[in-house]
Amino acid sequence: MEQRKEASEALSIKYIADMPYNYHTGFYYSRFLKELRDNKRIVGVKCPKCHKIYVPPRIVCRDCFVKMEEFVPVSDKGTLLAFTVTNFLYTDTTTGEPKKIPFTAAFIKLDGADSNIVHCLDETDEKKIKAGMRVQAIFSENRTGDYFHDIEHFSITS
Amino acid sequence: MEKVGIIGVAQTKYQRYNPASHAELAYEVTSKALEDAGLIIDDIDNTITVCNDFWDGRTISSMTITEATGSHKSPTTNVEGDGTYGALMGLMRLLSGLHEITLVVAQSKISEGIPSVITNAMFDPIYERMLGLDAINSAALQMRSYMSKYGVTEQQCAKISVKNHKNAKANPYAHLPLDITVKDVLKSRVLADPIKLLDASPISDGACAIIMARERTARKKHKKPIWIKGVGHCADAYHLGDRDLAEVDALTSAAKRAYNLAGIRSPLKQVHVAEVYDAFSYMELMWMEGLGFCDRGKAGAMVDSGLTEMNGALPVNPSGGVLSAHAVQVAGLARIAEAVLQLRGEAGNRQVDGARIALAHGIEGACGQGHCVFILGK
Amino acid sequence: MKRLVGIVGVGQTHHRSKNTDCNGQELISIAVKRALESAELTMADIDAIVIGNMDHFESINYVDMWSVDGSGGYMKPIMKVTTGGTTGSAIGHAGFYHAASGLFDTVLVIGWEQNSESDTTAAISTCFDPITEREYSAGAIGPLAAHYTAYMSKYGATEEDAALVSVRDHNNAALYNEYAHLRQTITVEDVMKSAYISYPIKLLDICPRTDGACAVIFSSEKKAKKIADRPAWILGVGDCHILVHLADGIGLANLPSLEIAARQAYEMAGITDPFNQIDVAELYIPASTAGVSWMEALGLCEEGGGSKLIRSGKTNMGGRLPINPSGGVLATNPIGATGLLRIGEAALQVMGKAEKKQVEGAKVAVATGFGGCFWSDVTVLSSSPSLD
Amino acid sequence: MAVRSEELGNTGTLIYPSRIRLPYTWHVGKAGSRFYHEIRDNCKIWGTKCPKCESVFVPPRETCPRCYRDMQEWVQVSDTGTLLTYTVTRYAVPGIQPQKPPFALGVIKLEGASTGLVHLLGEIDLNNISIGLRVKAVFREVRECNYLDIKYFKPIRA
Repeated sequence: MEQRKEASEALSIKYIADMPYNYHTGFYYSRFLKELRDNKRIVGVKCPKCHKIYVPPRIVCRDCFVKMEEFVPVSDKGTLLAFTVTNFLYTDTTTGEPKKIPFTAAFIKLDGADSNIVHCLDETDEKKIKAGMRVQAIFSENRTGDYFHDIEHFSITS
Repeated sequence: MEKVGIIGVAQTKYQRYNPASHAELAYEVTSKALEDAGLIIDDIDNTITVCNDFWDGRTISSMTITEATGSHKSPTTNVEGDGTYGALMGLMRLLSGLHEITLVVAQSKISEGIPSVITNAMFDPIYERMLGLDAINSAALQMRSYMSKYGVTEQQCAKISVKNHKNAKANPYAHLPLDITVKDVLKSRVLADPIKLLDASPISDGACAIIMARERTARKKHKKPIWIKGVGHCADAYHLGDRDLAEVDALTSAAKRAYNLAGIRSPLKQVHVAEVYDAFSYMELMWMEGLGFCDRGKAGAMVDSGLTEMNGALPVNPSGGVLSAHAVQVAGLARIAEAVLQLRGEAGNRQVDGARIALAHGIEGACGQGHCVFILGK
Repeated sequence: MKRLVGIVGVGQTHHRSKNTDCNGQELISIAVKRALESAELTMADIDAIVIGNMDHFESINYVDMWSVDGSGGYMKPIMKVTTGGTTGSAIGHAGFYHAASGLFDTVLVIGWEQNSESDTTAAISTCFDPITEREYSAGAIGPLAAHYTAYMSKYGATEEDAALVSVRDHNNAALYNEYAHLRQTITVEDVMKSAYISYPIKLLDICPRTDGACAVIFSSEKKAKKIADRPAWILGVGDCHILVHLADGIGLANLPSLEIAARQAYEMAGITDPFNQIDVAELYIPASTAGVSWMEALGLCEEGGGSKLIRSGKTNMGGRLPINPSGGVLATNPIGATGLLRIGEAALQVMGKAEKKQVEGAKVAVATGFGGCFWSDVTVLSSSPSLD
Repeated sequence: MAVRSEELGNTGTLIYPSRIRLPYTWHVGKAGSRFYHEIRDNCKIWGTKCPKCESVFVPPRETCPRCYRDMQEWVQVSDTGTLLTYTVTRYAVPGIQPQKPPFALGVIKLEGASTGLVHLLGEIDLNNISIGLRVKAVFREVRECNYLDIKYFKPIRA
């Protein structure tokens, strides 16, 4: 229904835009990444007012708008809230190459945390995955300060 | 125009490689501006963020600072442009009568990306982009055009750098306070002639926030509200070749709008201090002309006369200007914040005595294609 | 002292999956010229311009400046506003505020996107936090799917309910909207048989990506009355960006931002009984599932009542409250224009200029925008300057 | 592949090196396509003329940027012109520059055009360029319908 014959004279210009960014992780993410890298530990930050624990840590409590300074460890185990198996091709924005698929994006609430994180599961058969399952972080042996890599993935434990 | 007052301002110190994240910078100025205004976040009834997806390296980059500015708590929008445009959007929300207190926050971390790559993306992808144009060499085309048409010299441009870096020494927020001479500027490394390193602004990370309110609320909440007297913005043609790069038509038009609203007929006499967007030394000269402080081509002579020095009749960029701290997106809002400090009499060692009317100016796009002018008064 | 603002002109391109024969500026100019024509104005009548899109979809920085050739913005005030999927509605609101401020009389608002110029999925994935989200986030389908899963289990809604929404919108586009991108009639069976993208969302449940532009002209009260016999008055606006982290939206069965934005807009407009006071709605529904679960946030039904409302047929053409006579987002999605199209279509309805799409006697319309991180904008429009 | 975060000086925070690398296909549009075809096939430069202000725009556009009138009249302009301004770029930016610095750029007013054309300057002494210089387009041998089909403009020796 959307095949329009391209007019033969219509030109296009192809280009790969390549923009390097040295993202500054800041004081909160730096603490998070270093704890992962150096201690295989996942830390959040606790609101002094409502006591909610946010993972990954951030400067301000969403609800109370107060600065949070108390870093607290949370569990590396949690509950799978939702997932999506991505199985269509798109460009990996960090390389410009096709993204490695399939992968399962997992939305997880870690035990002890009041906010959710996103990572991946090592299971891509959606029949074997259910929201509510228990999952556990599997840490990489060779950690570099990269959340997506230092936690290799989450595995279903039950 | 109904009266709207600025009742809170805050800036971070500008520096390259500021270790704070976008959100951390934004929170710093948000909380400081609230403190300056004597407000809490719940007093703010709408928020304007100023974020750019290229500079921030993120699509919908306003998400990066939504929580840190508290803008998830009230009606909000994001202006992508110079901070002056964000302030204008905030002003319009108040003038509509639908909101009482607006928070405007701009932040940028220019040192995360490669400015030339990011500004190359300003140019038409089907035409000039392939030429390797960026903010610097396009400005060089403009500087040459301006100097040639009006006989302005590199020395006169260099004087702007000398003046502004010297002024920056009195500004605790400035990135580059420097004691330099005209000779230092002229001898500095050529980037794209006639632009030399010391004609160009630095790469700065930083943030700025302002809080404005409708008249009654402004008076109730603050001892010294600074009133917005006039505002104007305007864009020139896009392709560099469509423009006479030596001319400042869009700025003239924006300024005219702002002056009309403010009732200013003789800018040189009626404006006591100006903070203009000097991304490059020559720009301050061109913008002075566009703002009507002198005739076309006469800014060089005006600078020679010392009139825009701190002790002159119209100090321009007492803060040190953008040449001394260039956090893109933020820089125009910082001009407004500096103008507010001047009018409050709180500008410390950079205070211009007796300033009652101030001008703040921002630019947008390549070679000042777009301009936004604010007139503020006590 | 609040100023009244009315919409006096609407223009849009014929939306397509791939506009190979015009560049972005040319695309914009088509919509702008149609909007001017519809209001019988020329560019000289325009006092200011607002434009919006998503930067990394076309990789153009400072689009406000770049667009001047197509927008007519030469030597005019022009400003860019961008908030992701809500860009279109946000620029609509920005245009409203331009005129409501008293600073400008007649304001041209332009939303556009040439989605075919990039890999849209990749480009949108750059909206996620580069350090903690981007690697495993390919758009909003996952969270939207989780959202409807929660809604189904909480309220007994079904996949067929979502299919009804998809059929309604696709068929409206096919039958009534010559500008729509997808114009094929479909059945519930077609939707149910289409492949799962992310359970329970299927191929025919989701919006396409489109090349297109929309331009809407807003005018101050005095000017609007001169320009149009029957302007579409903006009675209410609301916007809310309540969440920021992608994962925060998980577990919600409703859309809090829509509820808050609707409350703001309704309060301003004086709407107390939305279902009975509103005659037609143009809703930003990114997936048909949202067309079931978000009705209650707009106050169109009681909590959990989305299925019942959809099944009743009352939101179909000819029903009490037709939703998306244009076919909506499921049929046409040029992202930076999508939200503005909702406002533009809603305006055409209350102006009585919606032609084949016209809901007879429509006096009050609501338009919504959705995007960012589960953010919402709401606009209420009417053929009369007030609801009293 | 894992990203290795680096320390940001002695701030205790990390830098996360990444990039946005994406493919784009820009539609050239009606006027631009004809412009490029004429250059590719005939080495001729064309513009469009506004019926109102009578300006000739190069590159050509469908709508006059000043008067917002449709422009249907096509006008061939000369491949020679005058230099309005110029600069020599002396710094390197990876990825975006068409040649190794130093390289010269200028705005050229072609005879018959009302606008300037920004382009590269070649076969030129980088230390001896001046405004008003007469220049002529040099076309690339193999032309592929993009802006660099004009290789550069070179000085016309008197």
